[in-house]
Amino acid sequence: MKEFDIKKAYHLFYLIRRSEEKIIELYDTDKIKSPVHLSIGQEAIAVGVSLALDDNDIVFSNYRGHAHYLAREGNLNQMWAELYGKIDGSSRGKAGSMHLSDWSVNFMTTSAIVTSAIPEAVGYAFAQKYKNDKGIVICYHGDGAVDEGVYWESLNFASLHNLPILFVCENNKYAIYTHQSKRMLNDSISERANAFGVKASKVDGLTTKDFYNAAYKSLDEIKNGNGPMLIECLTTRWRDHVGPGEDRHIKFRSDDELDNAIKNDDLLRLESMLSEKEVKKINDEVDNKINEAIKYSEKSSFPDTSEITEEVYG
Amino acid sequence: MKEFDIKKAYHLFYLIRRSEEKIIELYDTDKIKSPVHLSIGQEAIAVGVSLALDDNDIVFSNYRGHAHYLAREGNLNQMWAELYGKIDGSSRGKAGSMHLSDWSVNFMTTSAIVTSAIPEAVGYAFAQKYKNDKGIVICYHGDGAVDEGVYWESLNFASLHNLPILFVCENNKYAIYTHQSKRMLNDSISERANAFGVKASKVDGLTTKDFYNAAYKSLDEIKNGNGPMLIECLTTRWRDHVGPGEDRHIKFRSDDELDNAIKNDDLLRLESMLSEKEVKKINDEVDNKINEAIKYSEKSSFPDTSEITEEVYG
Amino acid sequence: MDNLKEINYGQAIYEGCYQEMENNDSVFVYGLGVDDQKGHYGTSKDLHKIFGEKRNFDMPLSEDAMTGVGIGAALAGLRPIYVHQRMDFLLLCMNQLVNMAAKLRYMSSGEHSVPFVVRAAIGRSWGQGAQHSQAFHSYFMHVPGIKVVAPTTPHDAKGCLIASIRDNNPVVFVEHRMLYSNTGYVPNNLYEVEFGKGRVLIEGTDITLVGASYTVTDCIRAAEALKKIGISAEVIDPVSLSPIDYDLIRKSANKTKKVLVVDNGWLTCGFSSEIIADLGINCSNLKLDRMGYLESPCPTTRVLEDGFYPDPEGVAIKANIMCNGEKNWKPEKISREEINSFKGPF
Amino acid sequence: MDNLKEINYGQAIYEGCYQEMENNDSVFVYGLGVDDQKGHYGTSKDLHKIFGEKRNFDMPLSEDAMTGVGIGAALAGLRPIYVHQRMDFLLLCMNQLVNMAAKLRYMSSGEHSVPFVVRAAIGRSWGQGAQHSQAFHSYFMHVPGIKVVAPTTPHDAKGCLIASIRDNNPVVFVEHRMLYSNTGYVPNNLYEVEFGKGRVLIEGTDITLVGASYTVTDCIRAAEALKKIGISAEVIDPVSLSPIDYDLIRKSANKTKKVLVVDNGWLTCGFSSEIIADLGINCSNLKLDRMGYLESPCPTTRVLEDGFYPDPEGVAIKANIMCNGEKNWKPEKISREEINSFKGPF
Ligand SMILES: Cc1ncc(C[n+]2csc(CCOP(=O)(O)OP(=O)(O)O)c2C)c(N)n1
Ligand SMILES: Cc1ncc(C[n+]2csc(CCOP(=O)(O)OP(=O)(O)O)c2C)c(N)n1
Ligand SMILES: [Mg+2]
Ligand SMILES: [Mg+2]
Repeated sequence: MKEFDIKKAYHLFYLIRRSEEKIIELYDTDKIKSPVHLSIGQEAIAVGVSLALDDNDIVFSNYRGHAHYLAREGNLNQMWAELYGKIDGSSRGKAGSMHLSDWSVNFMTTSAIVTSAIPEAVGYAFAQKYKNDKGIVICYHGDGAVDEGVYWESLNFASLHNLPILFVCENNKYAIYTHQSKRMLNDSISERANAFGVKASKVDGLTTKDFYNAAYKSLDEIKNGNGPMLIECLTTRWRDHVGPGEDRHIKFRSDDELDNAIKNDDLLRLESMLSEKEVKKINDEVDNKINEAIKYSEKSSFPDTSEITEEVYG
Repeated sequence: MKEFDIKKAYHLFYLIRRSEEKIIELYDTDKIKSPVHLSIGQEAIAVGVSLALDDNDIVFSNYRGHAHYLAREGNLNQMWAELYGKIDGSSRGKAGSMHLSDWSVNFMTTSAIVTSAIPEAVGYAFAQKYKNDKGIVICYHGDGAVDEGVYWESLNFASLHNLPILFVCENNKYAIYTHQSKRMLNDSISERANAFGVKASKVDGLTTKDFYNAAYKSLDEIKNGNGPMLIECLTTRWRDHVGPGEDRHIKFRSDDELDNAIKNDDLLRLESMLSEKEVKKINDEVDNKINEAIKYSEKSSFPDTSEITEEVYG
Repeated sequence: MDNLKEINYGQAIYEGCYQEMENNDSVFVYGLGVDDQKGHYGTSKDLHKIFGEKRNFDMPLSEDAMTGVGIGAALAGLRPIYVHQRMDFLLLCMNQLVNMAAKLRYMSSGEHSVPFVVRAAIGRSWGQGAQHSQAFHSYFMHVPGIKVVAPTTPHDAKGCLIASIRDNNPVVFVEHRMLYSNTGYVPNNLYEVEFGKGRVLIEGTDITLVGASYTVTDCIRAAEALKKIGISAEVIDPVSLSPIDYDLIRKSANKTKKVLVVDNGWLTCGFSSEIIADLGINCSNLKLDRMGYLESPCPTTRVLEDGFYPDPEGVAIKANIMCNGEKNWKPEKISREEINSFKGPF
Repeated sequence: MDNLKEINYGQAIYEGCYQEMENNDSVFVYGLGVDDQKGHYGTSKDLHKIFGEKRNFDMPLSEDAMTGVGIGAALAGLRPIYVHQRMDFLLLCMNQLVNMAAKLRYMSSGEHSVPFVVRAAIGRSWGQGAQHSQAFHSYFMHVPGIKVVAPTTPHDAKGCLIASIRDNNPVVFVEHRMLYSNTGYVPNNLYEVEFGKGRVLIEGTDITLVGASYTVTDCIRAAEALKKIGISAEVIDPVSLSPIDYDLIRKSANKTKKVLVVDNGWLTCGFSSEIIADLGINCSNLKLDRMGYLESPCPTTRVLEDGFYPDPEGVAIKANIMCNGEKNWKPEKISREEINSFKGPF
């Protein structure tokens, strides 16, 4: 098992955190005229999982995908330009925050219809096996996604065909403002997956390293042909479901719940494991990169309306 | 627990068996110009379950619904006239074999799209609870039905709301010619249901009485507010998936599999528990009723084409 | 005027729903987030506090099964209202709506009925992108056994909702996000807006503009711009899309001899095809044309999104061409405050 | 003629599929029962024995996920063909087809493509009833990003299937059960039938009949009956429904000045609306009309089923009325052997 790289983990974590914070900072200017679903509070999962991946592994995500993309070392300039709706965005502004995709880092696709990209991830894994290709498919999704029947159809097919896919359930306990207990009788996502033939484990360590370890172990099993796996990662969303704001005023969860999570911020833990100098170097580098990306996006042009009907068919 | 009524069981069993055999006999005449999905071999489930029901319990079924309807003491004349596509059919010929329904015996609806009436059954159970009504909903379905995601959405909602519903899975091991093992990694229907909060048990006694006992026990639990239950009933389809024929020539299952089931015919077992006289009386009565029903159907008229566009809206 | 008050479209839906729930215990509301603090744009806000959690409740993300649950409850005599945050999600429910809800009455030869209201918000604005921007009213118009309404005024929103709840058939109730803030006078009492009757919102003699849901407002604004250059446009709001008031549209067409249909959706096999086909068959010597979404998925970035949807200027320009053949005229920029002021973030 | 042989529609689909699988390892076939003894009317029979189980396989009853699986495999560069026993089942796949398959290329601004063929059999005959009788080609015509073909001849069936497999977009391939036994001459080689091109099957001068899938054969038979009373009907088979060859239909319409569209589906917001709307907009002084399913679900009993679907006599009668205003003429009974001889039991 390759060792957990604290520096890299901190770098990626800080990159995601700062990017999201920049979005919050800028959102009021209306430069990003589209919904954003921030990952603040949930970064440890994306970072931990991504550090365990090989280059040829393939990622499927959802509308809450910034962390997954950045942890995969996606192109920051293109991501920002995409948020700005500019032609230098990864999809020339056609995608926006909810539909990031970038072939160059095997970041496949993200859907805004909950659970909808999950069978695609399974299909991609099917193709990997069909073609005898090495990469494993990583499929990120929320706890809400498992409510949908197509989730279980997907797991069923994945286990039936013993496909190389790792499901990563980011269980932040809520679908928008609806707690898991209002959506399923028992807290039984992993149990359900096991019954569907997908070996599942619950990871509630909450640290990047815990997620790294869990992902690494699962990926290893999958590489050895031991079929699809699921890790259910407990986490907490710090901000509102959508948009830059907070959501305490909505009172769907207790302040304690949130405060505890914030107190446990793994970014601080990682930071504490590095020297001040190391931290400063990384922070400066990241801050710079983000500022560059914003400049880049500001400078880029909007697409011409003639592009509306382009790229409909291939 | 009310005692298992052997005579009644035999009566209903024989009624179903003979009705299906009559369909086979007549099918070549093309009087029934529509698909029929026979229940021969699976009668014990419908009979056992129905004997355990109260009058105000409500049944949802599927295209393989003759047994469920007849075991519920549905109107034989109307069923036959419906098969004949005549105006005295339960739905004036608009439904045919695949869509039997009859309010008068709480036989609600049958869908030809696999799993599609299952959420309806759950919704009906929801309404029973909403209205504080007593009847429990019985939802018959095949082993193929559980492949569909909507099945798990339905179970999830049923357990979340603790609804008064009994799922009866008629596991004949095949969806058309596809064995369960080609559709799910492990034989785990009951395990899956349990994980979804629906208490499940597997009933492989194969006798009418076993199914009766299982249903009775489950219904009792449900009556006591212990939520939705599932009984998975192992069984064997003797004839082809659809139509009057046999299916040995298709060679999707071994002859032994089928022969063993036929050897174990519970109709003979029930018969052996009655006196010759009793049997003869029942047989004559049933044979008569069926002949009457066929005559009734022959005499009934076809609907006028003006009816095509009637009853679209209420 | 004692009996009237000025409220907006969202409030009108709330009021219709509230009053009918008070009136009939069988009516209940469910859908993702209906009982949260926002209460689907206020339309279901706090109904659970008033009528109990049984009658206004949240659900798992299970659109397919929950449609069946509504149908099943309707079979049992209840009158469920299922609220969808986006019409795009109805694509998950097509089997239940088309294969079940629309058929159960017919297959039982009238024994069953399915009094089931499916409310679906259509998106637009604030970078909704390809999957949160679609309108599928034509899918339901296509299928016998299901009704479709798409009111545009608060008055019709309330009256159509009440009529939908009381109707013994499944009804898809289309509500556009940009209409929620529309205000208008609404009667205080319970009343029904009859299905199958359209409205002439503006009378005119030169051209007929027919919209659907939000595009009706585009037509009204276009008509105002056209008036300034002496073109008298008649604006029709069909209100009910299935059944649809063909007669009203034909009558207007026969008068103006020119019809421009502006759909809030794609053209091919859509609402616009239907209206124009009917006119092509039943009237003669008409000049006909249509507008709607461009032939692509909806792009996210605002500059493209603005071009993707029809707008009042575009409607006015096309109408003017149809009337005068004049290609160079452009109206002044027509502001649409409900779009400009909408800042999401959702 | 060495290069041709006479085979039926089902065999033509099989041949196109077989040859393209031989030609390209990325092509695979899946669907309920595709590898059983019947092999979907023979069209996929034993392909797993020839190409391995990996390339022709059965599946759980999970239409929704399995559509996503096909899309995902297509994203990875494979060319899946998903076979549906009934088009009615596509209602379970609408979210994946419309929200995902049709959008992925666009949302990625051309980075992704989805070369995915969805074959769907349309039912009719033998008491299929309300849920096994529907045709939803208009649903897919409505949505940009997805193509639709509905060949009627064996020649076009093979060529369209090959073109569909090679196309880089999702294609819905519509095949009517009553066409499988249709025979015709088919080239032995691999060839593509170009999308967006229709065919004039019979030339005529008095009226244009446009069908869709199986109703093209109704139009041909009606044209033969009409010929006997001196009416020269032109019959058009659009073959490809999206893109559609508007030009060909307009040209014919401008010649005959009368167009009757006969759809294999409901009228409202359907294929017939679209064709007629296009003609209403782009041509003038035409007499236009349409036929299709009656406005109800499909009844099961044969006497009603026969009345529910359009038939050649009905087409001929309506065409004659359009040409001569003559309401009392009826053609001799036109036999449709493929329907009469079909005895299910499925
Ligand atoms: C099919 C569907 N239903 C509903 C929605 C509206 N919606 C968007 S995100 C969301 C919550 C999803 O929760 P979860 O899967 O836990 O992800 P999270 O947002 O917590 O990361 C909902 C209900 C949707 N986009 N798609
Ligand atoms: C959604 C859907 N998919 C496929 C079919 C075709 N089909 C009809 S019956 C059937 C098999 C169902 O098997 P099961 O649920 O085990 O019931 P059984 O016929 O064995 O009683 C299939 C695949 C269908 N009718 N509906
Ligand atoms: Mg969540
Ligand atoms: Mg079975």
